Amino acid sequence: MTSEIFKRKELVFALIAFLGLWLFLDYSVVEPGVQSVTADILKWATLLGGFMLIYGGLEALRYHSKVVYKKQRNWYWSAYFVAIVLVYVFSGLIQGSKGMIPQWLFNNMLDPASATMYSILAFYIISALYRTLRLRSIELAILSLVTIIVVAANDPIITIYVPQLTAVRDWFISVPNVGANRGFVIGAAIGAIFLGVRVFLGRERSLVR
Amino acid sequence: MTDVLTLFGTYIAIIITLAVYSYIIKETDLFRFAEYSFLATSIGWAILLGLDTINNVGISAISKGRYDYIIPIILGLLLFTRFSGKLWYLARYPVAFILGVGLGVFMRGQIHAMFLQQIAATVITPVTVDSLIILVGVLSVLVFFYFTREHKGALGYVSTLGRYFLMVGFGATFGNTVLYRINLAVGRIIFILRALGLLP
Amino acid sequence: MGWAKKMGEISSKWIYILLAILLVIPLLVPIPLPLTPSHYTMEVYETIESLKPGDNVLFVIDTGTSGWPALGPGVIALVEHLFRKDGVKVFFVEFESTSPPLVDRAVAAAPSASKKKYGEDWIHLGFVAGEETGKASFAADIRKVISVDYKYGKPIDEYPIMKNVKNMNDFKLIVEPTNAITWMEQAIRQWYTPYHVPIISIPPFLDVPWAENYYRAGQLKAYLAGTSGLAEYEKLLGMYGDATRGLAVMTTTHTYAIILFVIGNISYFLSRRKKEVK
Amino acid sequence: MVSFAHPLTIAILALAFIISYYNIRRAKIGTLPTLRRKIPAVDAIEQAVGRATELGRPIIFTPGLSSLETIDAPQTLAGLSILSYVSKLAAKTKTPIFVGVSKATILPLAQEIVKMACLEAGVPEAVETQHVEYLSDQQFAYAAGYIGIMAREKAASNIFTGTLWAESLIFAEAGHAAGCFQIGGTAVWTQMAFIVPTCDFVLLGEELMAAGAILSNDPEQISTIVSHDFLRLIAIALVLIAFALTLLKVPVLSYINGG
Repeated sequence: MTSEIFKRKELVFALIAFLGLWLFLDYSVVEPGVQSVTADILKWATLLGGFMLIYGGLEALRYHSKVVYKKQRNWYWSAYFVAIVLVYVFSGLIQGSKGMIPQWLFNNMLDPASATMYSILAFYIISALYRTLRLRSIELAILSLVTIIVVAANDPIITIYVPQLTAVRDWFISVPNVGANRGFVIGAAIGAIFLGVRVFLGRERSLVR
Repeated sequence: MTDVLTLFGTYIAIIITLAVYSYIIKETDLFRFAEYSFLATSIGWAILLGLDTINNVGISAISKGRYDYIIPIILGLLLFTRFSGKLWYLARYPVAFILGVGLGVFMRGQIHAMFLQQIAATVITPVTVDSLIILVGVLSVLVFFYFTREHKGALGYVSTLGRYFLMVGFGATFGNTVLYRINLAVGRIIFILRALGLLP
Repeated sequence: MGWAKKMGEISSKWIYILLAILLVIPLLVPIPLPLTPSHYTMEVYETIESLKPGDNVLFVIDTGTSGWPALGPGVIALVEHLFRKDGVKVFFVEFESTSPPLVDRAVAAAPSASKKKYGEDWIHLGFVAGEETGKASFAADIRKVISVDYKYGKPIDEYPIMKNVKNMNDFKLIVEPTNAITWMEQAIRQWYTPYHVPIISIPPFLDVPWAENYYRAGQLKAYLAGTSGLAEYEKLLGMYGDATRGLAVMTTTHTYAIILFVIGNISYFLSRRKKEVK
Repeated sequence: MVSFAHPLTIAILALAFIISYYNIRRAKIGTLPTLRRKIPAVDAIEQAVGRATELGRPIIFTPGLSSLETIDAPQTLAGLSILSYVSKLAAKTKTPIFVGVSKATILPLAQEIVKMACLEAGVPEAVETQHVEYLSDQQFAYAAGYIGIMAREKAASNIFTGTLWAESLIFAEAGHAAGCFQIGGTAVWTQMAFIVPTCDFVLLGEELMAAGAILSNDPEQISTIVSHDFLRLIAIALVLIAFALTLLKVPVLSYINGG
């Protein structure tokens, strides 16, 4: 019977609400007793963050192992994936996360792949700038012209001959942009506040599977 | 032995760098090699970090006599019930703990730093033309995202003004993204040229 | 009259090939460029310059390996400048998962690091999980989330530098280079707003418009902006780093972008006028 | 310097609870105001589906990179509400759809939504023409998979609404080059800069969540948008009050900075 109680989502939302409000109120109630309990709660959450990293990894391992087992599309790449993960984890367990093999994998596979991944966007953004920044409407004219002013101001050769350009760029970024960005940040904060409130009230059912 | 390994490693790094760039021409098996290497090593590294965290934060506390830290370890192990058919709902509790604490920390920060401080910062003295433009920008963007009333008449003008302010913000971001993406590419090309000995 | 339309539709292949060339040439044939430090760069420089012996600086590398190619030179310059200040103690810590190994990379590239003694002048505390919760937890009580240092795995209290350093109030300055504005916002929410410790940062250049907002609001004390910002800082320190080396590439690639923009719009207006005429 | 930071922070949270509860109750008894501000992209969805039907080519859709168990949940939820609406429209004319999903956790949800939408449209067999596929958790593998489908299936319309990060530039650029009728939507500021010039219609920031609420006409989601508007009015008032106080030389910022 007790398993029925633990199944109910209300208990889960009660735990979320209690912890959320405790952390929220701790922020303003400067009580040593409260502070040290909070420091422990925060530490437990950080510790669970470690479990979350492992769970995410195992979830990926399970998915790719299933792909290999069922010989689905690209199963050999999934086999390669599983092999590398296992080599990385077991060599890490034996030699420690800074051992020779884990360091080798980090420096020669993880670092080059992740460091290069975003740089391919340099090509996409140049062709997007060429193909799509057209003065088709007032809005696109504003967006395109501000973009080109920033690009020109970031171009050292142009700023030699037109030094005021950096001042024009800095004005656009520090005045109208700050106005727009601040309005957006305040709006986003409003969205975040009500997301938290709905979760605490147990209305955000989709957040807990 | 080790310098053969490091040499081999450098070549693998160059191959992966070029494999990622091959994505631009066409998505080939070369890119898949880089993609799956990236996916696998980032997962492997995350698992090791997770284990280190549990050891440094959890186990070390218990070894120092804090036996109450066995509770979060058990709570963490409950996460793996998601893999079991029967007890899957128990995994909700560690997720709830992280979510509850995360939301509490996130929301107090959002209200104080991102709501109150950003509002107060909109009107810093001395009041200049620029700070008035910022004020008009903030107000018009807030009105732009207002949904309960039809944007007609005066409200329509303010909302359109808000949209134009947003366009300036997007232009500033687009221009600076060109700078950032190109710099990321430069950093990788410097790596390749240096590995090939063409740069000091 | 089809050339107007064709001008606006050059195939991506040629655009990419020309871009690739313009990316590599200036690296092999360095073009010296004049640099005048902007006020953004000077504010970061003076903030570090004003540090006194005994001041503790928290250095949070949140660039990740994905941001390192662009932000790495700036991180190295800031580490070098901090190591030039006698008596200033530097504490490295990371909240982004791929960043821990970058500390050794930055310290190895900083010439003045040889003058500094690990465990007395600087220490590498390592990775803290939990992102924003980790940052709040670290600020409340360092020893709750860090028990051993990252470099040697020894308990942190064995290092003299850790004496009477308990929580965020013991830090004079936070330096947080990052490859996403979300990491900087977490630092503002969990460190600046509650503890009032000033933050200087190197934001990813695409988030400079965001950083400017927090800088104008006083939530961010100072930040380095763009390639020129990093190159200016290297010049202030008399270093010839990768930022200065890469500055020349900004000339070729950005001029190329402006030419493409002009061509694209000329083609658009000509073909649009042709449509009206028909 | 006394600080009103903490009492104000608690006051705003308490206010948010009251507003949220008030609007949820109004939603139950049906006295909730409707979201009358027009969102052009919402009306454009019908145009996007119509174009695909006319050309006899499929629609391609993605609810973004994120899942429902993160702070980005509202964007993913809005993306899935828009999927349900698009799926219903397409089912009526049996226009094929290809849905690309990045997180395995929302795959079953997306499949369920498509099935329900076809049933509600009264054309249950249309489910065969609507394919939901899990692409990859990794950002760029997901992008490669998505534009791969777009090219292979010669999509006529491309709708990508939800949490989007750097990969949105690849969607937008590929779709624009392929001549797709594009509707993009996200609340991630840096990506809005890319969808505005490359898409025919856009959902910017809060517009995405409002569109999700309108299309789902789920009173719960609409009450959320109405609650946001309450606090938005209060924010506007606070800005004006702060401005007035500053003119009277009151150091507003230091009161908020908490000493």
